Amino acid sequence: MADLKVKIAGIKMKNPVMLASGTCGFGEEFSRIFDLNLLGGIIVKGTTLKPRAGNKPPRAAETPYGMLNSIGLQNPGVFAVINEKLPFLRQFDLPVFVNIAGNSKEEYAELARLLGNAKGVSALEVNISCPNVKHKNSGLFCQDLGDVYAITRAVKRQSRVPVFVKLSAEVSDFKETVKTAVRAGADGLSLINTLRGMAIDIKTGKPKLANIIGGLSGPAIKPVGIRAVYEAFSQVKVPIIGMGGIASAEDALEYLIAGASAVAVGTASFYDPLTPISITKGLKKYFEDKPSDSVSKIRGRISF
Amino acid sequence: MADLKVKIAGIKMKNPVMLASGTCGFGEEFSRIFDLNLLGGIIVKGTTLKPRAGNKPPRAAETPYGMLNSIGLQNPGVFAVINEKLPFLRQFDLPVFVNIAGNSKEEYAELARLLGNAKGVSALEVNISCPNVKHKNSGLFCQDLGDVYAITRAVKRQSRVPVFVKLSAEVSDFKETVKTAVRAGADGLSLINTLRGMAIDIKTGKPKLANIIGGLSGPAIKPVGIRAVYEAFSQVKVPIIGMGGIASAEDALEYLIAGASAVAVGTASFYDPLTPISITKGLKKYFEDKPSDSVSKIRGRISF
Amino acid sequence: MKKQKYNIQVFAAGVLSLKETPGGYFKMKLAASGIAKAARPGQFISLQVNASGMPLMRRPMGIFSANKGAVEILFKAAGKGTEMLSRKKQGESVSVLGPLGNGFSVREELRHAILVAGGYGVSPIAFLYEELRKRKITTTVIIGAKNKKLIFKEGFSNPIITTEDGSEGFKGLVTERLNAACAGFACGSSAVFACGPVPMLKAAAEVSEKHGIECQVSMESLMACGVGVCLSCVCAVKEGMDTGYKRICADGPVFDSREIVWRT
Amino acid sequence: MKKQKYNIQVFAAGVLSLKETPGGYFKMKLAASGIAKAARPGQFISLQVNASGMPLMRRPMGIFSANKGAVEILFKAAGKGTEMLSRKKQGESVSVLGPLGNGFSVREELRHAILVAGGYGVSPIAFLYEELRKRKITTTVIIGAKNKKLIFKEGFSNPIITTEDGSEGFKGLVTERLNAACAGFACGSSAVFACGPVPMLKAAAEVSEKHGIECQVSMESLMACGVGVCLSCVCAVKEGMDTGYKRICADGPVFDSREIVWRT
Ligand SMILES: Cc1cc2nc3c(=O)[nH]c(=O)nc-3n(C[C@H](O)[C@H](O)[C@H](O)COP(=O)(O)OP(=O)(O)OC[C@H]3O[C@@H](n4cnc5c(N)ncnc54)[C@H](O)[C@@H]3O)c2cc1C
Ligand SMILES: Cc1cc2nc3c(=O)[nH]c(=O)nc-3n(C[C@H](O)[C@H](O)[C@H](O)COP(=O)(O)OP(=O)(O)OC[C@H]3O[C@@H](n4cnc5c(N)ncnc54)[C@H](O)[C@@H]3O)c2cc1C
Ligand SMILES: Cc1cc2nc3c(=O)[nH]c(=O)nc-3n(C[C@H](O)[C@H](O)[C@H](O)COP(=O)(O)O)c2cc1C
Ligand SMILES: Cc1cc2nc3c(=O)[nH]c(=O)nc-3n(C[C@H](O)[C@H](O)[C@H](O)COP(=O)(O)O)c2cc1C
Ligand code: FES
Ligand code: FES
Repeated sequence: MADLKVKIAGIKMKNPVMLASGTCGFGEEFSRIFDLNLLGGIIVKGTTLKPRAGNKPPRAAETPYGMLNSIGLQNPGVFAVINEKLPFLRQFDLPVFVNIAGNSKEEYAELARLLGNAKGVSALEVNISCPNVKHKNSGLFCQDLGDVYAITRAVKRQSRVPVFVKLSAEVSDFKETVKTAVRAGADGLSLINTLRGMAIDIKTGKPKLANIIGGLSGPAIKPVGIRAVYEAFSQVKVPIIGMGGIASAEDALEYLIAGASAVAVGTASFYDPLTPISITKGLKKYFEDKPSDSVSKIRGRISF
Repeated sequence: MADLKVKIAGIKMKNPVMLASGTCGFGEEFSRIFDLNLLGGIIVKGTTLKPRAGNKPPRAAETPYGMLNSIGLQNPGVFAVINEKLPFLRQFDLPVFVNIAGNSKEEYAELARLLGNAKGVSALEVNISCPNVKHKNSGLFCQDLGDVYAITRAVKRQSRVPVFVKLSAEVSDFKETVKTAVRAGADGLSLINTLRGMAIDIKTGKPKLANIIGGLSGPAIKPVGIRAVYEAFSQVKVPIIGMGGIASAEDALEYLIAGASAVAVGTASFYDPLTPISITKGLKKYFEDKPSDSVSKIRGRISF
Repeated sequence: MKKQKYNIQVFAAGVLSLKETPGGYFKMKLAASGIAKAARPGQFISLQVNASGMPLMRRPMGIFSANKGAVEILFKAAGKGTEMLSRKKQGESVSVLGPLGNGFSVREELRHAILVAGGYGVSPIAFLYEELRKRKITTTVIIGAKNKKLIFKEGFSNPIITTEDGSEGFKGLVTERLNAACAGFACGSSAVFACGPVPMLKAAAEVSEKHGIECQVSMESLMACGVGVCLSCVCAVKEGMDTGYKRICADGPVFDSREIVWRT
Repeated sequence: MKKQKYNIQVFAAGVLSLKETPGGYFKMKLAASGIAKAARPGQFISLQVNASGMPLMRRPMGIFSANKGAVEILFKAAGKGTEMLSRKKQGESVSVLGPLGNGFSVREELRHAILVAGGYGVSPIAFLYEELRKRKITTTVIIGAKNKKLIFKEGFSNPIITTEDGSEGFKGLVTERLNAACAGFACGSSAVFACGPVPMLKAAAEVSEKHGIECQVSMESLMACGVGVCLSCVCAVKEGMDTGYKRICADGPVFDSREIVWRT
């Protein structure tokens, strides 16, 4: 039996297949479809200090082999997450990454203090790349190297558990952004968040999203994700969770070879909730044929 | 008969449907398939001072509803373009935009001097967003606001014809980038160039492109292009040529409503060379049903 | 560790039959015994129309009937997805996810139900109608459409038909007929169940509320996941003093009309 | 204004027949009279395998025959695109672009042709063979494959077969047989025409050049456009003192072997 175990930033996982933030809630719904214990890990919905209602609907649109979303971080707030959501997840033998989002460095620090010390949290994923919330200059925090440094550092100071910084590929200097996060103390990186996009219904002339602009995800963006992971791997040594358009074991392998230590499934879970399970099966099969090989060995193993 | 005439930066076009740079050569090949006179305009292959052999093959890869390319600006150089390519295009009643690419501000200026005054050139499209050539810090010129300003200004000083600056959406501050180009004198914008991406053949472990990283184009990136055009239109008044994933009259209308004054077809011409013709037909049909409406009237007409 | 109950299935369901019906619908019968056993009226399933992934999202469809190992749906070829679905052949298979959503809730005390259907809303209403008949609850059925050609009334006995152009039944919208029905049955043991376009639901809600009758409306939205994880399908609801959002796929699609914040 | 000649067509071609053949190929016959009339051996067409746009790119296919308004291709179900193509039904249509490429060039003085085919390279070689027969040019045909099962030899009279495992004909690669053939026909009025995997083409080039015989090789590459506009399909060629790139789709697919810079 091929062994798919990996260890990222000290966290042991049964396999490298995780669920991406915002595409699996807090695990409850998918637990009605498959056994969450089969997952390598789960990254729960972006959590904010206060409960957030999220953006006005419509919040999603279908695009060529992808989708746009502008959920706007609807979530019950950090206290409900700690008191109601984490206890549910503690029933499973499953590393839990909590994705956090704030409006300021201080909010990120406070979230890190609360969640980075909470029971049942294996790691924090710091979302500084959400296109669905308005930051100071209506951009993403990760588009400003100063913010990347300051927020990562503030979170790192408060958190007992490893800190993964989640970045977007929509930056002018991606390699520098990656290095800045690691210099500030990031234990790992999550790559990539959605790309900012938009769609218009030509019949009504209205944007398909009430929020006008949203985040593009799904198979369409896979080449951008692969490129980001490859570039990050060439710059820094920390583990990378690769994501963006993963829908099959082949896609997962492509990310691992590009330099990911683990992968997360997002949009593909919507059209096939069993995607993570079939990916794990596919990886098992792949490594069964190559007993001397392993998930960690193929990391970054590109032939030129 | 619906009238599709448009005028952008003083250039009169029969219709708003152009061919995008690098996806139509210098017109010769497509002239064997359809009448180039049916086009609104043509934007020819990126032209450099010296002839360029381009990158090593393989130079293209298929991706989910898109493709990667790393042609690397193979072209015969500015003198061959002036002496051999432009005379061919002068046979047609067709605005010709010449896409120029340099390694420095000085090269762009020289190209603008030569082409911006050459017979049969209607406008220059300044490619400062090509992911397939190495610039100083291996990034794109358009990722540096200083370069955007300096190159645009240098080109503008030399060119007798209108100057369109072609940008990528892969920048940290897109609105500022757009404003910088216009402040420096751009008469129009071309949005968007490809997104940097990568694909790996998991069987061989090799990148699918010899150049490793290439540019992502095709339907997959349409939402990013629509967003870029919308954001640019909200910032500046100059005409915008919208491109990125246009494959149908509906796609073209989506770009026009987002704020484009004209559109260019790229990747779709590869799988269906008649795409520009069917788009023009589709637009005619659309406006026939709405006699009081026109291409220029629907520009930017989003209902909120 | 808690014993989990896997009560949402996803699998390739065989197409047992596909027929065109009056009203311009397609009726598709799928082999789906697990879903057939569990399904309640008002629940839905979500279908992948093309294994190649284009279109990307599943298409949600109300359950029309659930019997003997098979589930039926009734759909319009409205766009590219449903168009593709309408061209499936008997013997092919379609990936199905379900049963999804809460379904209508039929109180113990219910004695008379007023069912209001518009467009393909007639599909879950037909399932509910069967269920109510089994439970010996009397019904008034009101079916509205633009014109005669768009009417599907199979299986209902003596439905009240309203058409906007008067080509069948009463001329006009369902509102007036519903008003009359509510006037006749305004008491705690009746309820209105409505499924159709939002303006119809809103009107049904207003009429029912005016008469003080409970009204359950089945809402709809584009759905990316259908199971409650993506938060894309929400509708605005009154939450205490605030407006919040609930997921149509998982908290709905059926809501008490008084909960909904109708958008104008 | 110059009168333009539109000599590349793009249209929906009806599938007249589709059969499996020896060697594990599919032979598809398409209604394409314009292409059939214009096509020369060594040219190809490019097919859109799925109208939904997945896969995105057309698939290039050598022309196997061009007769009476129909064009035939011979293909392997190698990956997802050709797999889909192999499931087309008679009566369906496929968008076809062509004829594309330069084709083999047969000099006036040619008296004897040595044809070398590997894999689906046999398809354009078969078309060339027919053409040469019509022109009364004698031929030596050498077909190589891994094993007997992969051999397609329909229509050739007395081809020389080589298989890597010796299951049919000579054991080994085509090289040795080609060497013998070249030794027998080494003069200015013979030429070698090769189509198959790159290592085979390279070997054919080396052998021919050693014997001083002209050798035309048909190259291949992934092709985004097929018509010469995208520059994605290039191969390295000697250009004076330099190495340059030529487009396989438009400048080729057939090249004089001495022009090619073989990549190791
Ligand atoms: C809970 C629920 C139950 C439904 N039950 C039925 C049913 O029983 N019979 C039936 O015919 N239809 C039903 N629908 C609607 C059906 O899902 C849509 O008509 C279908 O998704 C349209 O897909 P398409 O590809 O054909 O259309 P598209 O080409 O995608 O779009 C056509 C139109 O449909 C709208 N649309 C697209 N996707 C959805 C979606 N997921 N939900 C709602 N509207 C959408 C678009 O905005 C557009 O106006 C139901 C929808 C929901 C949410
Ligand atoms: C000029 C020319 C003529 C050809 N003639 C024939 C023919 O007569 N019969 C035949 O069976 N095949 C022919 N081919 C090859 C055929 O085009 C490919 O096998 C086909 O494109 C693979 O598509 P797929 O989707 O099945 O494979 P994929 O799933 O895309 O890939 C399977 C394998 O094929 C390779 N491949 C993918 N696309 C191409 C492409 N456009 N060209 C070459 N290789 C590719 C991939 O790298 C991969 O190794 C020809 C190719 C060229 C360039
Ligand atoms: C509906 C939706 C909601 C998302 N919410 C979040 C979120 O709350 N926090 C976050 O960091 N990323 C969020 N993402 C981004 C995903 O985690 C992931 O980075 C992205 O979708 C790319 O992966 P995919 O292509 O597999 O979906 C969301 C994505 C989608 C589609
Ligand atoms: C093969 C290929 C070559 C290209 N070459 C150039 C180029 O030389 N100069 C340039 O500015 N853009 C070039 N582009 C980018 C296109 O002009 C266009 O901006 C981009 O492909 C998005 O449009 P599309 O999705 O319709 O292809 C090229 C694109 C492709 C696919
Ligand atoms: S569709 Fe995803 S939450 Fe309802
Ligand atoms: S495939 Fe485009 S130039 Fe050859």
